[in-house]
Amino acid sequence: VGGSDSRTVTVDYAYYNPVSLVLREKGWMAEAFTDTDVEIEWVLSLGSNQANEYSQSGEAEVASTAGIAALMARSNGVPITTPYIYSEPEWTALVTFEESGIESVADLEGKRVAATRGTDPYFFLLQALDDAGMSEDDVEVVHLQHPEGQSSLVQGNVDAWAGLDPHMAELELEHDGAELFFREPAYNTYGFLNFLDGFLADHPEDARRVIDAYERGREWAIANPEETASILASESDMSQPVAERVFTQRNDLSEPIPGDAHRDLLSDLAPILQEEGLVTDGADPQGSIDDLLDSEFAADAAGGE
Amino acid sequence: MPSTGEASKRDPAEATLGSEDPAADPALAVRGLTKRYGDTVALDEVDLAIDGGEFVAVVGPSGCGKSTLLRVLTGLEERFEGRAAVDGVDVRDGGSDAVGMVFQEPRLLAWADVRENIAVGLPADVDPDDPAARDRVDGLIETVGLDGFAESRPGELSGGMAQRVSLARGLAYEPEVLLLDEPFSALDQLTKYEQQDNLLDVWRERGATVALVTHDVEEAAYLADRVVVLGGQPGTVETVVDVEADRPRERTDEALLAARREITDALGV
Amino acid sequence: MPSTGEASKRDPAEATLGSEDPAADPALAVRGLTKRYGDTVALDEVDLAIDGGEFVAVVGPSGCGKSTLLRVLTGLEERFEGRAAVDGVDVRDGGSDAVGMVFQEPRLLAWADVRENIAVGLPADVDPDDPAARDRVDGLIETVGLDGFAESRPGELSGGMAQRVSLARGLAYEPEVLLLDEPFSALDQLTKYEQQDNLLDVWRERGATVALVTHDVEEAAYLADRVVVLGGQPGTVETVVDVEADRPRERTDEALLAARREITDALGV
Amino acid sequence: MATTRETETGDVGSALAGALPDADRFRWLLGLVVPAALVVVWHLLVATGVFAAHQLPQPLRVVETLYGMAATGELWGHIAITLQRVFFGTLLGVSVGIVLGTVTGLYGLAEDLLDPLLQSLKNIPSLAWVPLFLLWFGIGEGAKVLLIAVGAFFPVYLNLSTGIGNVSEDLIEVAEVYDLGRFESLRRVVFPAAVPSLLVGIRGGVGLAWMFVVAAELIAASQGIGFLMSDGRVLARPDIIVGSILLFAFFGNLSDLAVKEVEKRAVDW
Amino acid sequence: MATTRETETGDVGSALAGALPDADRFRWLLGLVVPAALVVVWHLLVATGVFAAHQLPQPLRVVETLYGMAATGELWGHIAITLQRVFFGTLLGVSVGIVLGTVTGLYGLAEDLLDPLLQSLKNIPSLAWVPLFLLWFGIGEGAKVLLIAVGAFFPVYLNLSTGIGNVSEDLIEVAEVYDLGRFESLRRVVFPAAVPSLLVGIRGGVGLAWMFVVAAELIAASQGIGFLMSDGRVLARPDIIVGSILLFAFFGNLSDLAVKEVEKRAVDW
Ligand SMILES: Nc1ncnc2c1ncn2[C@@H]1O[C@H](COP(=O)(O)OP(=O)(O)OP(=O)(O)O)[C@@H](O)[C@H]1O
Ligand SMILES: Nc1ncnc2c1ncn2[C@@H]1O[C@H](COP(=O)(O)OP(=O)(O)OP(=O)(O)O)[C@@H](O)[C@H]1O
Ligand SMILES: [Mg+2]
Ligand SMILES: [Mg+2]
Repeated sequence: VGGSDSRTVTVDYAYYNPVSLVLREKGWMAEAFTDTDVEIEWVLSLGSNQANEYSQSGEAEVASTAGIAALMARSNGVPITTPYIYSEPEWTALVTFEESGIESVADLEGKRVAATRGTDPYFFLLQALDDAGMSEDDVEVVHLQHPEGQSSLVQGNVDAWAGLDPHMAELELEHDGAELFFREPAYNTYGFLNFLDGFLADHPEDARRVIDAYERGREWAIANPEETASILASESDMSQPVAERVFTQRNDLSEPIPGDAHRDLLSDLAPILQEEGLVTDGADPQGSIDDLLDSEFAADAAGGE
Repeated sequence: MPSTGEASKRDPAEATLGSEDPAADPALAVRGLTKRYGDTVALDEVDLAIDGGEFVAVVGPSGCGKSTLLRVLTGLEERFEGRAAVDGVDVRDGGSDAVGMVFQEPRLLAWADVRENIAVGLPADVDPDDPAARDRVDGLIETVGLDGFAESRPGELSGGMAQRVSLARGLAYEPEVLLLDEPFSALDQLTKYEQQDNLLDVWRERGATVALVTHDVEEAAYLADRVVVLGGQPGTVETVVDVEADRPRERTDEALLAARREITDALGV
Repeated sequence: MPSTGEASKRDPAEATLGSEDPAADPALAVRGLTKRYGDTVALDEVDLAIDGGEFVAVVGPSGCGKSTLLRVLTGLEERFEGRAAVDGVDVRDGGSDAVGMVFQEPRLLAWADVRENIAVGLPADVDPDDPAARDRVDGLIETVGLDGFAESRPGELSGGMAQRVSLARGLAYEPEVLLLDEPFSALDQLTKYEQQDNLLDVWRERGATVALVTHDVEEAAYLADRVVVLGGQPGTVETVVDVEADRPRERTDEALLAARREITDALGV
Repeated sequence: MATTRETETGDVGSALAGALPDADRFRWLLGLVVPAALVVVWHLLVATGVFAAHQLPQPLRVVETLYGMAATGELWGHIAITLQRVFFGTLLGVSVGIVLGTVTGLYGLAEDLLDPLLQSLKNIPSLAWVPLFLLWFGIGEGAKVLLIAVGAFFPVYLNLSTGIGNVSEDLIEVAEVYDLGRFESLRRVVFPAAVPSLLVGIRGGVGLAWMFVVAAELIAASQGIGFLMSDGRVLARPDIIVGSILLFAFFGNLSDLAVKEVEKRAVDW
Repeated sequence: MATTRETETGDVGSALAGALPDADRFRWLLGLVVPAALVVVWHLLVATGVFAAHQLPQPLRVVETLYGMAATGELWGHIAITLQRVFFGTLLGVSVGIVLGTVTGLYGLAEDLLDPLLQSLKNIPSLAWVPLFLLWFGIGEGAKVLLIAVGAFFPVYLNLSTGIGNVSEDLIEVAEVYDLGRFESLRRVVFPAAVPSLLVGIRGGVGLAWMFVVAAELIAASQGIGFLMSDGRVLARPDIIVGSILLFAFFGNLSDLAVKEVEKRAVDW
């Protein structure tokens, strides 16, 4: 991205980032740049890994992922920094059906659990197992994409599923007997808004405008949860009840600045990244946390207003 | 019989057609046969009857419909006007198992060796791997003068050798009615004479009915009981020449020379 | 000349070979030519020289290597022992543009009509869409007796018609040296006579050198100045027969009859 | 001749000869029988609860979804952009395939240099290209079209290059003997003879273009049938998934029929 | 004959005639030239910073990653399971392709019934099958092998069915005239003539099997080259992505060479 007169800033939007949908719907991101010659280009991320691919290839200046996915990319050398948290969701939990007889994480021993490797639900599962004094080897992890994990659970091909919203909420609302048998909001790894290092360094002013727009969206979404849920529902083709459950019951937009809570969570998870071989051999996930999280930038931006 | 040319020496459909008197069915019977390919009329109202055991030669200018006539008789052409019957059975009803044909082109299987190609002609009920069948095929290879080439592929044969493989395949079939389309055209005189005599032997021994298309007037006269001269485009029967020489014949027989002259005249040479 | 049979009437390589006296190069010169296909020896130590403007016929039993000889002369065979030269230039150095060949099989382009197929033979510097070239092709179509079939595809032609298209293609090339491999084998007598005379006209008018492979002894004697008789497998030159008749010839000329007898004897018929 | 050839070997022939012309007109309706039966089975499977509706929607539900999207106009946008991408991608891939296929088919050196690389690349799955294409070509339309072109390229390249290599040696010899020169042999002999192979390749290329669309539309797309499908998976909307599968089947078949029609017209000999 | 045929049209022929036998032995080395050059360019692009190391790892880095995985033994597990899946999937797909290709190639009715459906299905992208296969066949090895079989099936089916339809009518007529009966015409004429098409189809099928592996290994796999690649994408590990692409290229090429070798031995006429 050069510094010529007319530039494009590519920003992603995602069904798992409701504020991005609001910004796109209302045109507020473009509005934040009206007095410049910057063009805003929206690109859809279907998941954290796709968002990371956009960052990696340098195609998107701003991309949304789960916290752990951002750390993984950063540890593997993708030059991103997270100055802003777009949400604190409880988007993942362990799900089963009543008749499976599974009531706690301990009951998972020897069972088949569907999860998508490298994603939040996967790390959620690992943490839950760790809590119960087990490891990944005590269960059979079946690697499936999120929606296919859901249908495999319904079909009985797996006994439990490390679920992800909105599939999880949909399952809950539309299938009798679906049960979130293990929930722990603290094990969800937040929604990280990742900026390319080059973008932050070369165009801090633009980065600030992006954050300003996100702040505007965040405040509006907090004030208008129903409307936000409607936007989510229409954009992502989910039903209004599902959208409401996802957004109004399991989403907390109150803390946008990266802070100690985020640092601690990543710190807990960093060893797992290495144990599971999810990062290159020489990588230092623990050390990358400080490179990744930037508490100053957004605070300045918010303060500068 | 309006289609028969004025020079006709004999009614070409003199033998009754199958439909009229089944008991006296000629081996091959054609009446009012007209065959068109699009606008081209290949055969126009042809009448012809060949008795069982007869040896008939068909001559005529290039493109007059000789090959087409054989194709109709063997049941390969499905659409034509008029009637064509083998042993009284309409060829459109499936023709007869008893008809074998040696095509104008060798039409060999490129991937099979000479032995396998000839074995294609063995009757359906003969197992080609049977020692007796193998011997028979090897005998035919010798008969057509291809000893030592049993394992050669068609791509390794000369034009005349390929033609002889095709001929051997036709002989292997041992049909009651054998149709041959210029089977000796690519052979040198000596080989041709040998194969002609060989064909006569087969014909005599098996009592087969033979229709042979040829451009070689000498050959037609030497081999045939009757020579059908087709003419023009579209093809019609110009005349039928009876060859009155006794068998076995000498190639220099006076009667043959007379017949040759007659045929040559009919061809307009 | 150990390879030349005892019955030889004349040294087949009597004209000097190019390498020895370039000024007197024969149009076609072959010395000590041996050609093997794997174990098969197709030609064995063949010596032959043909002068510019000469008309030579090559006869011999099926499979004796006649087609192979033409293929060597036209440069299509890359590996052989001995020497083969056209106008003193070794065929392995690319042969000569001046050599044209009519193959034993028609080898027509299935997707092209008769006119386009013949136009393939037009010399390289002639634009086939040029009106003069078109006229020339149409003239050739008439010459080979295919009027009305200019737009037909090869699949719609009879065997003899396809052969005539192939012949017309060879004539279109107007080569100084024309090699013909049994070009009239699928033609009836009348058409064959016409085409033979036509070939003679072309030969005379253009002063071309012609080598013609044929199985028809009458044809060889009628057309050629000399008739090379190949023998056996592997092919060697059995004898060379000079045809002493004056031109233009009558087909019934006594001298021709004598030559025919001589050739037939050499062939061992 | 088989008395029962219609039932014994006739079917092989009748594929070419065609059945009755009247019945022919309605033959394509037979193609609907099996799909219709499958739809009924599908409906029953869902209706009787073998598959739950959220796993496999009822056929009617899929139609409703598609109809709903068509009514809002959303569907046409998806279809239009995908058709456009497939069209340009195929165009590009086929063009490059023709160029490289020709070059490697003709020049041994080019084949030795390029073929091993291209052969290796051809087995790389479409999904594997996505990250690389993102990196190399960004997220624009160009990257998507290029990825589709990769899919369309390989079948064209492979078929054309082997097709040119397999052009009958007989015909290449004709081009050589008649001194057509490189360009004219290509234009008049080699290319026309390779056209059937090329068209088989293009059919394969169009098929693979449709396969690569999904991967291409994973590159930052927000429209297109492939996007619709991926989106349906992410949103766990089986009706959308099945709907987009049906769209793929429909348009894939349509484009295939178009190429087949071209094939029928181009290869008419 | 062209004086300069080596440079004018010779290359077409020399693809078949082969170059010097000595040079031949090292010709395959030429195939390494372009890939080697590409590796050098790749290295330079990364070394000079055109692509950052997190986007495209240096060639050496990829080798290190692969070597590291090989040293821990992890790599062999991935390779073994993928080879196994591809093998069984291809086996199944090719077998079913042969059966359906034969049936539709032979019976007009079967073609009318099945072909339109299969033609539609062939354009459905591999990813689109994943949710349906999960639903129908669950998460076991069976589902993966079946999905790969789908990929391998279509090229075999298409090529064989059109190959059988295109068997030279001339040869089918031979089978008909010699009354081979259905089974024997298939065994001795139709199948051997369609073998080249079948092998082209199998080559295509093996290629598509490799394409479908990635989709198949999205179905609950925790091992395999396709899994490795998807994992590399999820983990933002370009070294793993590029490493698995190289593995695909290597094994894809290897299996292709194997089929090519079979092709060369089987189609030797
Ligand atoms: N491509 C080839 N591979 C192996 N052998 C061959 C090949 N071409 C010809 N031969 C052999 O070479 C010999 C001579 O063949 P050629 O075609 O020259 O004969 P010919 O004299 O033209 O015969 P005909 O009059 O039957 O056409 C034959 O024995 C033939 O089997
Ligand atoms: N498949 C076809 N399509 C169109 N026309 C055809 C077809 N087959 C033959 N013909 C035409 O039918 C006529 C007769 O052809 P046929 O092959 O029977 O001649 P022929 O007497 O065998 O000639 P030849 O002695 O040259 O072999 C010719 O004019 C030819 O052009
Ligand atoms: Mg004929
Ligand atoms: Mg020959």
